[in-house]
Order: sequence, then C-alpha cells, then structure tokens
Amino acid sequence: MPVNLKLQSFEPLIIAFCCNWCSYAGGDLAGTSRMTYPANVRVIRVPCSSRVSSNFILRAFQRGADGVVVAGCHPGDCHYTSGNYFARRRFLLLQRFLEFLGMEPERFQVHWISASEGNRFAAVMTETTDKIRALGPNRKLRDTR
Amino acid sequence: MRRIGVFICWCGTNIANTVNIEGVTEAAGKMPSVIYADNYKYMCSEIGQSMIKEAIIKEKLDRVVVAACSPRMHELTFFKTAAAAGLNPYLVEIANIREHCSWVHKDKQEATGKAIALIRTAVAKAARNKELWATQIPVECRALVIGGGIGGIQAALDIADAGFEVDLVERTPSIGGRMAQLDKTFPTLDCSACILTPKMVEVASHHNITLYTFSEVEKVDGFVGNFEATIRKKARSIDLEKCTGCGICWEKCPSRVKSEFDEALVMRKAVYVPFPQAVPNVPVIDRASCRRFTREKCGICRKACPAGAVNYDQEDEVLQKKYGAIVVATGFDILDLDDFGEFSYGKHPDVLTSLEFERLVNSSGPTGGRLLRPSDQSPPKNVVFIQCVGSRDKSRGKPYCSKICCMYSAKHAILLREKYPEAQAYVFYIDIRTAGKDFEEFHRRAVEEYGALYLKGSVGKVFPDGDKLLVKGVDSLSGHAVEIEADMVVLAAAIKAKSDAPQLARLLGISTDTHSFFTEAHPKLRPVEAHTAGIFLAGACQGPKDIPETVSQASGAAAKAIILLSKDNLLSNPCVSEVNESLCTGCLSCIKVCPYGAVAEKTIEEKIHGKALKRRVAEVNEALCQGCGSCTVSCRPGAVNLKGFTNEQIMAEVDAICL
Amino acid sequence: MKITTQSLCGTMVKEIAAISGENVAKCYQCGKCTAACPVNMAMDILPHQVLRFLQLGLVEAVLNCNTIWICASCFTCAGRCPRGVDLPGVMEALRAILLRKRGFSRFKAGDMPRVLNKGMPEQGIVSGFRKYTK
Amino acid sequence: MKQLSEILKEVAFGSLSSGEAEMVIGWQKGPFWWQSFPAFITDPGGTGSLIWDPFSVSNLSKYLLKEVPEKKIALFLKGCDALGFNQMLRDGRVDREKVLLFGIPCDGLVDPARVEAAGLSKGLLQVKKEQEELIFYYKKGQRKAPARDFYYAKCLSCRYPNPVIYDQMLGEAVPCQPVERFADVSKLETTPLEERFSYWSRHFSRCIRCFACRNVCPACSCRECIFDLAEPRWLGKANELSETQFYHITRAYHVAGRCVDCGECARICPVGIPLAELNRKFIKDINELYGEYDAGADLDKEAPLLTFKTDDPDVSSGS
Repeated sequence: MPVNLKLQSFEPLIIAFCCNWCSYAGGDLAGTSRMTYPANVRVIRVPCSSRVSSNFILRAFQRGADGVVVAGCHPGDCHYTSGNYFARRRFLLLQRFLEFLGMEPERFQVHWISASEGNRFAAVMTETTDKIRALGPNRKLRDTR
Repeated sequence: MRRIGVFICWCGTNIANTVNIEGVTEAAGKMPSVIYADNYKYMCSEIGQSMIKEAIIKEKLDRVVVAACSPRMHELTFFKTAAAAGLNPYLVEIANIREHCSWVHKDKQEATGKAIALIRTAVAKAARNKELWATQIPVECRALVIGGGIGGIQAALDIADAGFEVDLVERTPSIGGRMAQLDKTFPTLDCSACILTPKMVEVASHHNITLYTFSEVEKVDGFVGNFEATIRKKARSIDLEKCTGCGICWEKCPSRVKSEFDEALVMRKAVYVPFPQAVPNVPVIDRASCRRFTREKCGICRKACPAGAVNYDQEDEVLQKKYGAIVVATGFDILDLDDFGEFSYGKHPDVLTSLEFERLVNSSGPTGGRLLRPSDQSPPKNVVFIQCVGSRDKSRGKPYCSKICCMYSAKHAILLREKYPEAQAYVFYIDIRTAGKDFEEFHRRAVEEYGALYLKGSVGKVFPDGDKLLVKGVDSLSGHAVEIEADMVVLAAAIKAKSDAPQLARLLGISTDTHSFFTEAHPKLRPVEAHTAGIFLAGACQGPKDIPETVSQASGAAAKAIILLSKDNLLSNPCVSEVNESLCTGCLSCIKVCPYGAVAEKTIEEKIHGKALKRRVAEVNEALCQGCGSCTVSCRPGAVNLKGFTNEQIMAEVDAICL
Repeated sequence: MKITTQSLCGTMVKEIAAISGENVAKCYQCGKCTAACPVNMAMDILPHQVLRFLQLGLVEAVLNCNTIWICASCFTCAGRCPRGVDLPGVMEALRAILLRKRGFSRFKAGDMPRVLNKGMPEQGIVSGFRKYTK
Repeated sequence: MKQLSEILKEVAFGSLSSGEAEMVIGWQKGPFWWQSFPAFITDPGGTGSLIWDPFSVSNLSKYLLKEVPEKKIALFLKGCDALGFNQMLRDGRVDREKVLLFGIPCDGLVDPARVEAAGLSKGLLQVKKEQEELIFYYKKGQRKAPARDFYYAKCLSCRYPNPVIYDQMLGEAVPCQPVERFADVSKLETTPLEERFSYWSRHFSRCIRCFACRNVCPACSCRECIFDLAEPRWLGKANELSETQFYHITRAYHVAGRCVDCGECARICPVGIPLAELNRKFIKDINELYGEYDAGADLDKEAPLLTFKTDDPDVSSGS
C-alpha cells in the first residue's frame, strides 16, 4: 500500500481527561445540544484537572493515544477553588518538557472549558482531531511491542 | 475473577439510533470479567432498574456497569438501584454513551465502536472499584456567631428561633455594631435605633442565646459539625450580675478619652457604656485609660457604686466550647483618609466623614441631634457631600464601589433639609447607583423635593477659608468648574474590610479576596458559605452591603447553619483521599496543594530493626476533604490516593480506552 | 463659576418655574430630549444642557442661546422624556421672559417678506409671530 | 587542601570521642587514584583514614536515609551537598537535630575521565591539588596542570561552592565563578523537533535502567519509589524505549522544582546520559515562568509546583 494512502486513512485516537464539574459537563452540553465532533475523542472523567497525573498522560501515549487533552474549569472557576491553578503549572511545564524531548506540542493540549461551553467543547475536540490527524500517528512515546 | 454485569440502555431511540445495541451487548459480553450483558429500552425506568436488581441477585454480580446517559444525570439513580439489591453503590460504573457518544456522532459504525470502547473502559474501572461507605460525622448542635452587629444579631436570632443554642461573640462592650451608630435608615427614613434596639433586647433575653460581649474568638480548631473555639472574655472590671446600669460610676469617673462610638467627636469616661441603649447595659472599665490601672490611683467608681459591682481584680476568662456551625459577621471599617489631603480632613473640624455626620444628626449623638458645625456649634447652611472618597479609586483607595454611599448621601441631603429647610445640599458624584427597592425614588426625592444639587464630577480641593470651606470641583455635565462656599463638607469614605480580617480568616481557615473581604464559596450559587464547610458569612465582612442585604444574607447564613445543625450526623462523601502510610515519605507536599486544609501532619511509630521509631506522615481528615485529588498528583510515590478515582482505576481506564 | 444658594434660587429661576410650571430638578440628564430633537444640529446649546444650566442657576447663559429660538415646539422631547419634564414649556417660559420682560423680538414685521415661504400656511405665519415677537 | 584534610580528621575525631556524634560519614581513599569512597566510622581511632581530595565527589547526606535515624551522625557537606541536604530537610527526610554538619568549601572536583582523556592516567599513582594546580604523581616524577581543566562539568557551572547550611565551616570560603548553566538546554531548544527526538532517543536507548540516577539524587528520597511498586505497576521491566522514556520523563518531572542542580545524576550515569539537561530544562522553565527559584537555597520561597499565582502564564492550547 502506498504510504500516502495509508496516511489518508489514518484516524487518530485522542484521550481527553475532563474535570467533572466544568469540562465533562461541557461535553454533556455538547451532547444535549446535539453538536457533533469526531468519534476519535474518548473521555475519561476525573474530579478535577488537578487529579490528572503526568503518569496517566504518558501511559496514554504509551498505549497508543495519538493525542491527549486535559480539560478543566477556567482558571478562577475551579470547583475546588485552586485545583486548576496547580494543574496549569504542572501541565505547562510538562508540555514544554515533552516538546524539549522532541514531541510535537499539539499532541498534548490543555483547554479550559466551562459547563456552559458545549460549543467550545465540540470545537476543541474537532480542532484537536484535525490537527493530530494532520500530524499522523504518534510513535514517539508509544510502546512499539 | 470479578462477576461484572453490563446493562446497555437504548434511551428510546436516543442511543439506539446511532449505536448498534445488539452489537455492543455482544461485545460487552466478551469483555474480561463480564459474565452478564443485557440491554433495555429505558434502563432508568422501573422495569429497567428491576432488570438490574434481578441480575445482581440471580447472577451474583459483584460489579455493575450501566451504559446509558451521563453519570451527571443518572449515576445516583443506579447507585440506589444497586443498593436496593444489596450491592454497594460505589461498585457501579456508568459508561456515558449518550451525551458523549450517540448524540455527538452521526456515523453508526463509529459510534458503535466508541460505545464499546467506553464500556470497556467502564468495565476496566469497575473491576477495580471497591466498596465505599459514607462515614457518619456527629454534629455538635450549637452555633457560634462572631460579630454582634445587625448581621450577627439577625443570624443569632434566626438560629436560636429554630431551637438551637447560639453563642454570640462581640468584641466591643455592646452589641449593635455600625447600625447602632446610624440616625435614620434609607429609603424609609425610619429611626435606626427604633428598629435595632428591640432586636438587641431580644438577643439578650432569648433563652437560646448566650451573649459574650467584650470577648474575642482566639482560636478555632476542628471541622464542620465539630468546631472547637477558644473564646476570651476580657475582664470587664464590672460584675455583670451585680451592676444595675445606674450610671453613677461614669458620672463620677475623672478620666476622659475620645468616644469610639461617637467617632471621637466627644469624650467618654474610662468606665463607660458606649451608648445609652447598649446591651448589656453594663459598663466596662477601659483599663488603658483608667487611673486605677495606669497610675494605681483613684478608685472613685468602686466607692461610688451602690451595687458593689466594680471589681478591679477581675481577670480575663478563657472558654473552650464546641460548635457545629459558625457564622462570621464581623462587619467593616471605613477607609483611613490620610492619603486624601485635598479634602482637608483632619485639618479642619468641619470636614467630616459620613459616619461622623451620622453621629451629628443622631438625637443620641454629641449634639443631641441638632446638626451643628464642630468648629463653632453653628447650624450649617451649605453642606457639600463628596461621594466616592476612596471608592472606585485604583490608585489611592479601593477599586470597588462601596455600594451604600449614594444612598446615605441622598439620606443626608434629606436630613439636612429636614433639620434646616433653608439649607442647601450639594452632592458631588461620579455615578449614582440606586439599585434597590425604592432606592431610585428616594434619590429622586432628595433631588426634586429636597432640592439637593447633584453635581456630576469630583472635588479637586477643599480650602479652609475663614470660617468657611471653599470647595473647588467640577460639574462635568455643564462643563463648568464650580466653586462652592460651604459650611461643612462630608466625605463618603470607602468601606473597607476590618483590618484584622486576614488574621480571623487564618484562624478560621477561610479565604479572603485581595481586599481582605471574606470569600464566598461561589459568587452566585453559594453566596453565604465560606470555602470551609460549616462556616457561613453574613454582612459587610464579605463585601460592602446595606442593612437589608446584610439582614437577608444573615438569615441565609442562619438557614444554612440550621440545615447543618438539624442533622444528627453528617454523611461524608466517601470519595476522599487516603494516605498509605507505608508509602508516605512525609514530604507533606499534599498539605500545600489542599484547598481545604484537609491534610495534616501526624507522627506514627514504627518498628525498624526492632526499634520503635517515630516518623511523620500525612493524614487526611475525611470530613474536610472534598475529593479534588490534587494531593494525589503532588504525591510522587503515590502514597495518597483518591477513593473512587484511584491511580489503579484511572490507569486501568487509560489502558482500556486505548485498546 | 461660583455656586451659591442665591444663584440657585434667584428670582429668574423662580420666575421660569412659575411660568413653565416645571421643576427642572426632575431632569436627570439622560439626554433623551437632545437625542430626539429634530433640529438639534442648529442649536448652540443642546436641549438637555438648557435644563442643566437652569439646574445650576445659569439663567443668562440660557437666555443668550439660539436654542430657545430654534426650538420648533414640536414636543418630541416632552413626549419621550422619562422624567416627564415639559421642556417645550421651559423653552416657552424663557422666550416669554425675553419677549415680554425685555422687549426682545426675534424678528420684526418688516423681516416677513424675506423669510416668507410660498407654501407656508397662514396659521404658521401667525404662530411664528406669536412665538418670536413681542 | 592537605591542610583541610587534616582539619577534617580532627573534627571527626573530636565529634566521635566527645560523643557528640555516634558515627561520622566521610570519604576514604580506595585502591586507585580516582577512588574516594564514602566511609562510615564509629570508632574515633578510625578517623585517621578519612580524606578530602579532588575525588571526594559523593554526596554523603543521602546515606542518612539508610542509617538508623536515632543515631546522631556527623557528616561533611560540600556546597552542592548542602543544597541537597536542605532539600532532604524540606522533604522531612532528615532530622536536623540528629546530624552534625561540617561544611567544606569546594571550588571543584576532578573528573577522572578528563584525566584519562588528557592521557595522564597511565601509571598514575596519586593526584593532589595544590592551590589552582593538580599534581599528578607517577613512579618516576610528577606532572602539573591547571586544576580547572579537569573539573567535572557540573563543578564549572557551580553557583554554591560554599555550603549554605552547616554547624561548623571547615576552611575558607572559595570564590564562585560559574559558567552559564543553561547553554546546552538553550542550544537543544533551538534544534529541530525531530533532531531533538532522535538525540534523546539515542541517549535513552542506552539506558540500562540501573536507577543510579535516582539513587544518588538528594531530591529522590521517597521511601518507596513508584517505579519499584508492584501495584500499580507504572513501569514494566522490558527493555522497551517507551518504558525508558516514561522513567526518565517521570524522574525529571518528580524533581522539577526540587532539583538542586548538583549534577550527580549525570555524573553517576554509567552510560553517560546527559540527565542534568533534563532537570535544567525544568529549572530554566520555572525560572522563566514563575520567577527565579533555587531549590535547596531559597528556603523562604514555596516550591514552584506547590504554589501558584492567579496570573500565571496559561498553558498554550497548541493552537
């Protein structure tokens, strides 16, 4: 099979860690509003963006995710007051570090999506899928066995 | 090997139209540990729930996965279903195949594939779910109200009327607070004392309220339902029981100091009641200015007291009491005007703050209610009121609006005219804000009926000019700079938080904003609760407020406290953090990131090489933990784990979702 | 500009209030009158400013402006005023003071042919005289 | 340096014989010129074997974790060791009351590899430092060379040559003349993404997962490392690049905001992975994003990952 054909048929796997109070609810709203976004996105529900450990993100890449999104409440709106402020520091550093190791920065994204932003949820997921589809499959931190 | 049952909901056509239910059921049946998979049109219906219950019993299911709508929708429903069949509810997992799948995807094949992945993920997590039990925390059925102004009074009365014991702690010798200093209240112009005093008396006589005046809260430990407070009852030097409030002591007292209650406009004695309607109507000896204490001379009041109530040897009393709920109603201060030299405040006796003006028009005030200029005791003819002195001022004052000044300035303009029909009020304003019931009408009355001249603009300088004050300002509406020869200038100084609010916040474990006002748990939906469970806020300690707002917030805070106190036990959210002590290194990073102060340090003893050794570890207070999980990520060895969202569970989800 | 009790409640101020029957303090300077005025482009002081000047007791400034003469008494301002201020009545009072008290005439009978428009109804001519002359 | 070596013996003897300490941890010479091993001495008579020479590179404070914490231990700290000690103190891993610290000012230590690379190692018996020079002793004769030419890279960029914590300082403070420490990180940051990835893959694929980098690190002081846990099993045992990547990313991430930049990880690595560059990437980013922070030295500041500001820079969303 020619290489470009293979690329065309590539569908990325995107794992989204969503905080229960804002972003997961935003995803619910995208659903109740019948918006559409690619089925490539699969959501794992966590209480807060500050519950997302770098271990989970690395593990997702290892197990075949082509992109990972962490979504939380907008800074200042955290259900737990300050969780996303800590998350913001943790993930900014992680993102820059992964890029330092040669990972495309698009593959690990952080977004703030409120419970009322169903449209934003759908838009973020669509854009992310498009971007990562264009990047092609991730092999960089992936378990090649 | 687990025995997991998977129940797939069609949600009518909502799921079934885009997800191949049969295909998904078949795939689910083959997932690891799944021994039963079925589907139904409406899983949340009576029949659907019975299906689950029967299967739990018949198939001896030990975990249940329901693939249906969002867990935010029906998680509780299915928790109850499982519990009814004898299964711990926390063994149930929901796969969201509606909002996150069938409703957002069009292609049936794709949606079906994703639904299977989501169910596989839920199954993987469920396999690692553990039984969790909400713990019962007993509630101490007593409330502590800090602050005896109108907010604290209202909260205390409401809680007491609901049948709970309340301790009301007030720092000054009498309750009443700011409202007791006021003359009339807007927009009805009823007399402040007339509506406040009956409430003060009610507090004093209420069988459920214990009043601690001249007292301060020194320490608060514990958590929701179980606070333990240390209260210092400062030595009053007057026996509360013996004193009859006859007043002979302060008549005879030779020491005079400026009266705090009268905003230092007059002098009071060293033994004093702050104002005639004080509750309790028992004086205190201000030891800082009493000759007995400063020079070890005098003793006149003791000799004079017919009841023998004066006791110079009285000592501070420290109480330890337990409370289930705390209402904080500590009120506000007004901005120090040292930085606003252009108004000549402090340099000319006829330049006053609004609070001082309030005392001057008050019939129990220093002039007996006859508004007279402090400089020469003459009635003022032209009075200039300047609003936003320090409010909405980012550079020298506070950036926020103090909210009450527009209204009380209108009130002052009216009161001025009522006292002296020939007098003229001038009000410099930036904007007029009269959002409140009957507020705009009140303000218009001041303008139209009482002839107050409102000038949109600021005052640049107030020049003392003979026995007058020359006010230089602008009327930006006409574009004219204006000059007014005034007899009196009244400054609407900004409201600010109590200067020791940050200390109280630390003591209580609640947060303050950048201006030291206490922060509510949610600005819209939880406006009377502090971030710390069991602590509620009332009045201007949370932000500038008028009396009606303070009273409503106080009643709101009281209602929240009553809800809490009316429970014998509190059920805690079982999805809280726990510490694996054997893994805990004791670095205590978790304490730093916890927004609730729910993690603490503790020392444990361990046997190492046959020796008992002490070591510090972290400990989670389950009553305080809200389950955000920030601590789990700060913990490098993974010693802190969040029940319901453990590292193992989320890892299993990641592994399964990526398959 | 010095503001005093006298300037605020001078005889002229009282007179204007007496003639117009209007309390200018009712105006809160929203500017609706000016915004609604069909001839505001020709005025040197805008209608809401007329009221503001009166609130401040600046009667002379108002008596010397062209606004009171440009005003067509169309009553749009009064119809739309949220405070129910009868601004045309105030304008009329100002004109009346000038015309009656000070013998001022906006124009004389001799000016008529110059300004007369062929299509102008007779009623207009008459009311123009009534409005602008002694 | 000879003089300092003598002082060191004296204070060790003194603290053991006075009972001030029950054990002294110091350095002892091994059979070869480049070997200076940690020594654990409980008998005052044994203190004569203690040395301080250009190879006394091991950070002795990490050994405190292995010893019974009830014992009062005296140990010697260089500038870099002191920072690490402070970090362990902050992590609650050592009891300040139970240790007696002798500070040693140190302007740099000798990397045996550089001696070898300079062709000076053949027949070498002993290396001594005198003033700014190294003296290489052979069977026949000796040679001299400027000491700084042989220092570890980490010593050349050292910013804290004098201990920031001690009970007693031995010797005079030495001047600090660090070279720019972020040069390599900055250079890597500007290389193309794919080149960077292959650079690190080349290094990581040589990793034998001996965990020496972790074991030597004063910020890696967990009682049980997550990589050693059976459940959850974060790290597999297979020789698989993604597992190695997981290890190195996580190791560096765990010391982010805590790494004292002592460079021990890179020094100890048997296959020469430039591990310090990983740590320094975090240090550089933290300094840029959240303000300068020196773990182990800035004791009054909160660790950058354990605090926040509401106006912190946002995480770029990749768009």
